[in-house]
Amino acid sequence: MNFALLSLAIPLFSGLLLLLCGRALRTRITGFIAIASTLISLVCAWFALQEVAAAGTSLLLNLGGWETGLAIRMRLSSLSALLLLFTALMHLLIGLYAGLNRAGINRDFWALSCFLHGSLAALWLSADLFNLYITLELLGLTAVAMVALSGKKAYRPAAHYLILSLAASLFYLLGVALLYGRYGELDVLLLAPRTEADVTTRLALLLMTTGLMLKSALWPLHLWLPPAHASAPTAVSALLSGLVVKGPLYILWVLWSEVAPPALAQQIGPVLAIAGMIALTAGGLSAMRSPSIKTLVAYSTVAQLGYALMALGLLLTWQLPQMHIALWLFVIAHGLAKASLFLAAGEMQSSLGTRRVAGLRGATQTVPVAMFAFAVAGGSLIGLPPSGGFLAKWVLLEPLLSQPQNWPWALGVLLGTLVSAAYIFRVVALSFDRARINPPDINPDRVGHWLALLPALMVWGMALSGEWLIQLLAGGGV
Amino acid sequence: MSAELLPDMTLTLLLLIMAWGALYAPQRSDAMALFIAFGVVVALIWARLDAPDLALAEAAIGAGLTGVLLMHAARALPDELHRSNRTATYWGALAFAVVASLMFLAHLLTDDSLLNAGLLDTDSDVTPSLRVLADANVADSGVSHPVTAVLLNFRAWDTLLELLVLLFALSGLRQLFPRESAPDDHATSRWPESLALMSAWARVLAPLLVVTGGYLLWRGSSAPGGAFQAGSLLAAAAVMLRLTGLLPALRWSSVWLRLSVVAGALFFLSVAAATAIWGDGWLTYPAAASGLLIVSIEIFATLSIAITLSLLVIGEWEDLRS
Amino acid sequence: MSAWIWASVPAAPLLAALLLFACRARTRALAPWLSLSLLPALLACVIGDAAFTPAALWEGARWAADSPVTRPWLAFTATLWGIAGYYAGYSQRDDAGLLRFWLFWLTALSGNLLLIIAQDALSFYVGFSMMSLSAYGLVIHSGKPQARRAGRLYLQLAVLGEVLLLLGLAMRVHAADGALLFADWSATPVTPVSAALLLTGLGLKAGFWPLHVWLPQAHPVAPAPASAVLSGAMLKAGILGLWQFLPGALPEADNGVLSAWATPVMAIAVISIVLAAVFGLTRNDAKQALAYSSVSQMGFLLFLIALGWLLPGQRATIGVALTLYAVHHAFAKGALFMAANVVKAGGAPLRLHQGWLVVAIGLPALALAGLPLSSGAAAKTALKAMLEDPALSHWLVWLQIGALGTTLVVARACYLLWQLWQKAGEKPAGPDMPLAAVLAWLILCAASVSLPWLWPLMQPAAVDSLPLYKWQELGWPIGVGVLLAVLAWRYHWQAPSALQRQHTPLLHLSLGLKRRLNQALLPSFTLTWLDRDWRRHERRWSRFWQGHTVNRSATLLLIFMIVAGLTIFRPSDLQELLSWLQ
Amino acid sequence: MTDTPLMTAIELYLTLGVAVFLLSLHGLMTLHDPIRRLIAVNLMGAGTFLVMVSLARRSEVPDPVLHALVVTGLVVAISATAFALRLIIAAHTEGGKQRDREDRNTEGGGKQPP
Amino acid sequence: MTLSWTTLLPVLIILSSLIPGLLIFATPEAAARRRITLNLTGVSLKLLLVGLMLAGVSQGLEFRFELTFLPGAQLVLQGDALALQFVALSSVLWLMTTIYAIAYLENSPLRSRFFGYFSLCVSTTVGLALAGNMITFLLFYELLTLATFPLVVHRGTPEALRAGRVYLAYTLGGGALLLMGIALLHSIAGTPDFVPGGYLTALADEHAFSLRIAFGLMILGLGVKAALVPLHGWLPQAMVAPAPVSALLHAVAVVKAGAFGIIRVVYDVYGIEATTLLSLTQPLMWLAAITIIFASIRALQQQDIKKRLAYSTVSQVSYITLGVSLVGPIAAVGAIVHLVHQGLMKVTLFFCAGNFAETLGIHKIQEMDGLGQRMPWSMAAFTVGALGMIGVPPIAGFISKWYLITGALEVNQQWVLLVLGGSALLNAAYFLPLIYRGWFRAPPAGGWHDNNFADQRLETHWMLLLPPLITALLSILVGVFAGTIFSPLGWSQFIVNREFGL
Repeated sequence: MNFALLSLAIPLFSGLLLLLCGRALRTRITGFIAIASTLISLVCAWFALQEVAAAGTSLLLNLGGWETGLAIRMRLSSLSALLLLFTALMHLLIGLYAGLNRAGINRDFWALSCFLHGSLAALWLSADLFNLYITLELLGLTAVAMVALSGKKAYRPAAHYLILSLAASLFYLLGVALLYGRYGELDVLLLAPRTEADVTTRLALLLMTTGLMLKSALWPLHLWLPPAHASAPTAVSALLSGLVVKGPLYILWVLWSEVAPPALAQQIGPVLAIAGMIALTAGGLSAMRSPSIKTLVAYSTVAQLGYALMALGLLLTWQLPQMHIALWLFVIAHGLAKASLFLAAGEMQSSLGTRRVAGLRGATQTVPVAMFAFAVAGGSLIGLPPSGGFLAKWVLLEPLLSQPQNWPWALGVLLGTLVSAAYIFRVVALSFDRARINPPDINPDRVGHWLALLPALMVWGMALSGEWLIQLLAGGGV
Repeated sequence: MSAELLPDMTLTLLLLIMAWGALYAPQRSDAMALFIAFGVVVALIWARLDAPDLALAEAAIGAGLTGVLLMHAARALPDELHRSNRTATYWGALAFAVVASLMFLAHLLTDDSLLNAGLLDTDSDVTPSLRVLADANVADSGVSHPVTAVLLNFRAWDTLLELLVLLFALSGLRQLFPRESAPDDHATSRWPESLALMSAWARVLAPLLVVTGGYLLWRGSSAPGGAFQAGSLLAAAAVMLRLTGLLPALRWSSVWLRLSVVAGALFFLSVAAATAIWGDGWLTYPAAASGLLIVSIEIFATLSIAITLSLLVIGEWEDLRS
Repeated sequence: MSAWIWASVPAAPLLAALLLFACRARTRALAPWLSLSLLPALLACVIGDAAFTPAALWEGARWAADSPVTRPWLAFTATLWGIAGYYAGYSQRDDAGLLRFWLFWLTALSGNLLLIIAQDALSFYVGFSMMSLSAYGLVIHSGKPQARRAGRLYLQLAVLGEVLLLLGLAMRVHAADGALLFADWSATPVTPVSAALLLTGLGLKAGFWPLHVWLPQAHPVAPAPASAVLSGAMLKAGILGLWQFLPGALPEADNGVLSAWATPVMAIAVISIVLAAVFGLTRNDAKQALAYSSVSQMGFLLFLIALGWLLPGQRATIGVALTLYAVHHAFAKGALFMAANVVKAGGAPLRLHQGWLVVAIGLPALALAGLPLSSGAAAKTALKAMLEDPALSHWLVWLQIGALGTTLVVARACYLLWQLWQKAGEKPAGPDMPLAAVLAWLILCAASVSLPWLWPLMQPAAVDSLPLYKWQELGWPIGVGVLLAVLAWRYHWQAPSALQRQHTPLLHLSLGLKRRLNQALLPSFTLTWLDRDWRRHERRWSRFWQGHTVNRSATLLLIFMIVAGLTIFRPSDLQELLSWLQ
Repeated sequence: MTDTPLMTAIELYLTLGVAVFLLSLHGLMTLHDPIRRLIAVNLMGAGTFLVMVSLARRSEVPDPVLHALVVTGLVVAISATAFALRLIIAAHTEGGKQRDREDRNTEGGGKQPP
Repeated sequence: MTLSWTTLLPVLIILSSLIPGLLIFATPEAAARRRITLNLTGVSLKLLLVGLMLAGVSQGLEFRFELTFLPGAQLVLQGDALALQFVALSSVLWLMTTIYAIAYLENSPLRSRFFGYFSLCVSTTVGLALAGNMITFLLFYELLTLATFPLVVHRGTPEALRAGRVYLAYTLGGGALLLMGIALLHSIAGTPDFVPGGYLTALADEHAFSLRIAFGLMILGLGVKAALVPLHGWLPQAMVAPAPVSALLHAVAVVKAGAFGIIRVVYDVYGIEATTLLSLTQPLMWLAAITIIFASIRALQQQDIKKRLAYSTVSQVSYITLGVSLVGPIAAVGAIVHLVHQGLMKVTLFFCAGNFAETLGIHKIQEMDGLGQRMPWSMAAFTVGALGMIGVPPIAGFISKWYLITGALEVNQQWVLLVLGGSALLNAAYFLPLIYRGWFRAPPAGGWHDNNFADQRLETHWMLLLPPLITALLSILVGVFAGTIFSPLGWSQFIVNREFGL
């Protein structure tokens, strides 16, 4: 448990430190400190994962040493350990990119990224509904602050994001209040056996669900996401799409798979799954028609979250443990792929001096590495073997196909695959256009391009560790 | 309906009218005013519901700081932003809202209603609840006021994160002044002259607020009050002084400012880490020193809250970037 | 060792072709020597004994000409090709596309030899295809419009014939449990479908009525030596195929298909004999008349084949008769076709006296008609020997009418040749023909009378034809024919002009087919719903979702809450609602 | 037990909280002015807190836990509001006096090529 | 897992083109010599390794490599006889195409990219051939799509891009369907290795419905690459690619991948018994028959040489499917041997078409007049290929056609004869005019569009001429020497004996 706490505290400390030091430190050193702390946090998360794997069950910590029921509890399950690791890894990859690419980044990015890391770590570890609310707020505020990093043009989307995020938090909070009013508990694990399918519980769950869905931009509550993610600085977009939207999703998962009575979960499941299916198609279609690169990538997030939502919905409907594995595999694979996609999109955008998809003509010649990263990461989103996306899709498909009455859901997966292929290859195909090449700036940033490729390669490598991941998620998932 | 409900009914009606007005008043300035009034009424309701801590906080925050914020906004934003919104969307939305309300009410009134489903049962049914445990453990918490005990001991982790919320909001705010060099059109006195009239009051009021804040902080461990309330009051004082030009611009370049902004969270986090490393666990105070620790945390937190809130409300380029 | 001689039979012409291609600059000089590539074939006729089994080709491949039918067949084919080739080496030397001509010539030759020595179905088919398709190059050689027209028709029907033959062969092989050897087939009854396929497929090559349509078009347009081999050797390939593939079944394996078909096929043969003669009379081109005569003669061969089905017991005898007839026709018709070129080349350069020329042409012409002492007499006698059975004797009349027709057609052809001679005299002298080439042709002409006495196989039949009553039988169609011919010449009888101009409608059909194939046979469809109307709707939809993020999100949030609320609060209500909607 | 006037008042406030929450939701659905939207969100928060405080008052001695939660919530609300307000102002002033229509284009994201 | 040479050989075979491919990507555009060296080294190495494996397999050795991948579905590479047939074909044709491409793309831009993807394409094809189970097959099947796409759009013109999009739309859609089918199959029976005779016989009764659906999905998925009507639309459009790519796409890599997959599914996954039991053969047979006829008719209407060839491919590849669906040993031989024969002949045709275009700028059929005089060698090779396609003996095409016909008779499907006969007629109808024009028409009076290589001794660049001549010769040789044990036919019989347990 201490490793997990360390993994949580180190980014927070270094964030505070960076804020404190301000301009006393040079930007390079700021970046170095942030990356170093992320690296340490990554190592700690790895040890935490080992610890929980060795224990074979999730570890609980009563904060303040108070008795169970009074104390806020932290929980280190193999899932949360994995997510800690994943968060640190993403921060490391994106931090490296932000630090090493030529354009550099606003120095405030480093403190905010540390804060974001800490907030997410706090979220994964928390097992208390109100504590989760605060982590949600932390996450939302940091995310908005990071969107605002890119300057004036981002203020308006950021403002919308913030307002909706606040409203969503309040929906969640009202639900928490109702649950507390009904059961007098805030602890997830204590609440879980006690919940009944009465009106208060239903209302509370409904409110929390809508709030969380709005926060993690699950269809149909995704409208804020594309402008916000598209207008953020490149590294931030990658963090937002890859990580931030997964936080509320985690809470949603905790809520329905643990807190809610199974009967209710079975009722809501199909709704979520259908929403997921529609998200896959609608988000994909929007991405396909999107004129600007980053908006395309952002809509792709909306679409890909549909997979997760579908997995969640079906997990609830059938109470199948494989779906749980599929859900988190999707989250991880999407995170890595999306990071690569955003970094590549950003790099191409800056190298080619255009934000429009149409400006990518000839990108395979002019910015080959970045374009390759885009395509490789896109391959994982489509679910081409042997990528992480394929792994997740495979795990999702297995239970869908085992019973003929479940086959319509598989149709959704099929549709999602096709639509993702459509929007990814729309870009890729265009990049082969040699007729009207868009010339790049004189000296494109090679380092940045290669760093954009890194997460994409990792997500394709993920397939090789598939067995390990699946066992991990299947073992001490809850 | 009993007469005892009369004040409650009045407050309810008042609140609803103000809420409606704050949303739909034709003039935005009216809407803002009504929103500030709404804060006052809410504070009254808190008092009515035996929540003095909240009433204090609401008074300081809702009415005071929010008022200044809105005034700032009123000046900064052109009026034409406000347009008539009686569109089809409006009516559609209204219809939806009505449907939702009706559904909600229907559930409220049916047998299986919210009110009958345990929400309003007495706590005797709800055992063993967090609340019971909290009440039982106040004695061990190092403070006697239960709210403070909850805030700074039982749920200290929440509070620590909450300090971070303030900090993060401030970090976000700093991003709105992106340029590293001073803006050309920077106006040192962007506040209207009329506020200068306040300066006389401010000279009197500000020390009073500071004293009250200190008192609240000190009182917090045993009675309603505490770091947040104190911090809000101090922030209000600072804002007032700043607006009347009595307080010089705070400068981000000053390490003291940065330190005081970070102090609360940093100290709290250090305590947490220290307890984890040398003590019994994350945020587990040693029994003997818990009172002392809580007070020191409160002091640091108050400082941070006061400075951060004032910066959030009136922070300008020179405060946040210079 | 001697088995390899069989391998060299088809290989030698191909090697010659390769050689020619390698030294293509000297095609003209090399051309007459290409006939040397027939030496292995001729040699094989003499010394070849053990069969060659090229297992590398496929299981059961077997090459040999060891039956009394195939060995003479190989011999006459090789001889005819050799002489025609030698002649063509001189007659065609100034043509354009000479290399192409010789390459096709040699390939066709190789194919023709291969199909004769093939003892298994696939080898036969290989040879047959090589021959058929390469012959196209000979037909179309001149490149004139008629040649192209005729070539098109030839090719279309040849390809069709090949496919039918392939299918028929496959069915036959399948029926014989995969056995490819003809020798194994006699125990396998023929199914009607495969019989029909084989009959049509090979018949298209053999060119009897009604499958003859390409023949009168193709033979006249080809160069004369090519016409000679087309008519003399290649047509026989079809007959040989029929003989090999459709043997009259052994009694124990007889399912009665072929014996039942024999009579209709004989009727077809007779129609072929008579009708072609009539058509031949209406032609104004010597080679065309000769081509019709070929159709008519093919009828005789078909008649023999069908007779074989009817009398399975006499297969050996009939085989001999068939061979005799084929050899006779090959040499005589070859000589006549080449005569057209000799005549066209004009007398003077030929260094040949007009009288000798008449004799040289007259011999094969009369032999065709069945002149006693000639090969024709021998062949016809052998044929008639089969019909001594009273049950079959009624066919005799038809055959004699056929002989009459042949006489008339041949006479007509000779008349036309004479006209050609007249015209050639007026024109400036053509290319100088070396004596050797003319001699080769003369040998061919002489074969019609020398063969019956030199060739042991034909001798018995020739001897058999010697009695006087047989002369009478053979003679009266000739006499009547000659008389009619003289009368016709005397009184300038002409076929009605409508008949003269009559072209086979198949040519139009062929052109029509070609044109049809170039048009769109299948409608092409486009997906009309993918037009820009769709884009307009899509744009409107996108525009609808632009802006007012917060308002729209809040609205959607409420809608979603209501929907999700319905499912978790009142799933039963929802179901009711759904059932009510349905 | 629910007959006591106090309980009735709590029910009243509870309903009031929900009503304010719904009213602000309606506001969020219809209002175009960003400041008012922010006000709506704040009202929504007030409604939530009202529910929480009413619930805290169910027993004779108010529930300190809920009060503590509301205090936390209030601080979160004020910090977020302050940030949001400044953000809105920045979006509308420093953004170069953009007009709403122009803004919509950048905000919608799904803009089609002409 | 012990690492021995039998384990590593399948991987090495893949790596022998993969590594050169990756190195080529990094090669500067100007370093042509280095690129060629890399290419040729890779090819020779691969041929060597394939030869080694061929020898091993005919000795009865087993080559198998496995790697953990998905739960219950490992990544397996194994060299069985069927795999080797395809591997050998790919390797030999890769050599030819590489030589051809070096000359074809001389002085054109982006050669490093081209040859890099080219090598990747071969690696994936070989991987696909060596795949030991459906998952591995799927993996390489999808990678093949990705590796070929850049080649299709290599020219970067709007037409190329359109074709590329169409190609992707079809192949990725097909890939998705295949994935569905494989996943469905996996949920029923797991994913064991390919077994002669299949592994589903025992389950055929219980899961009849699901197995039928899975079969349908997989055939649809594979049918896209195998260009079964109506999934063939991408193939004619993909003709905008450079000639070596068309040659490779149409002769080996892509269409064969689909056809090979169908062979695997029918023989080694479902097995003949289960396929017949589930009555899946008839629909497949009809589909193939319709494709054969339909595509031939379409081919007739094309005026562009490469398009006509493309439709011809659609038609010819379905012979394989037809042969497979007949589920008799003879027809199976026909199908498997056609895999090789069609590859040889079609690659010849495409090489020649490329030569015509490259040397004289000829793209349309009308422009072929008199071509035989100017380019006799290429035209001769073209003629061999075309006649082989029609089924004229003794060229390779005849052998496969013969086996298909007798195979159809063996299983009493006489109507197939009509299809094959009709197809032969149609083949003749669309190929003979080309040959006619080339050999018998007079050259155009005004000369040709371009007249490159006119001053050279050979009719065109020797590296352009050599590959088609070799493949044409090969297609005659494998036809003439079909009876030998090491001919494709002999090898196919070896495979089929194993499949049918003969």
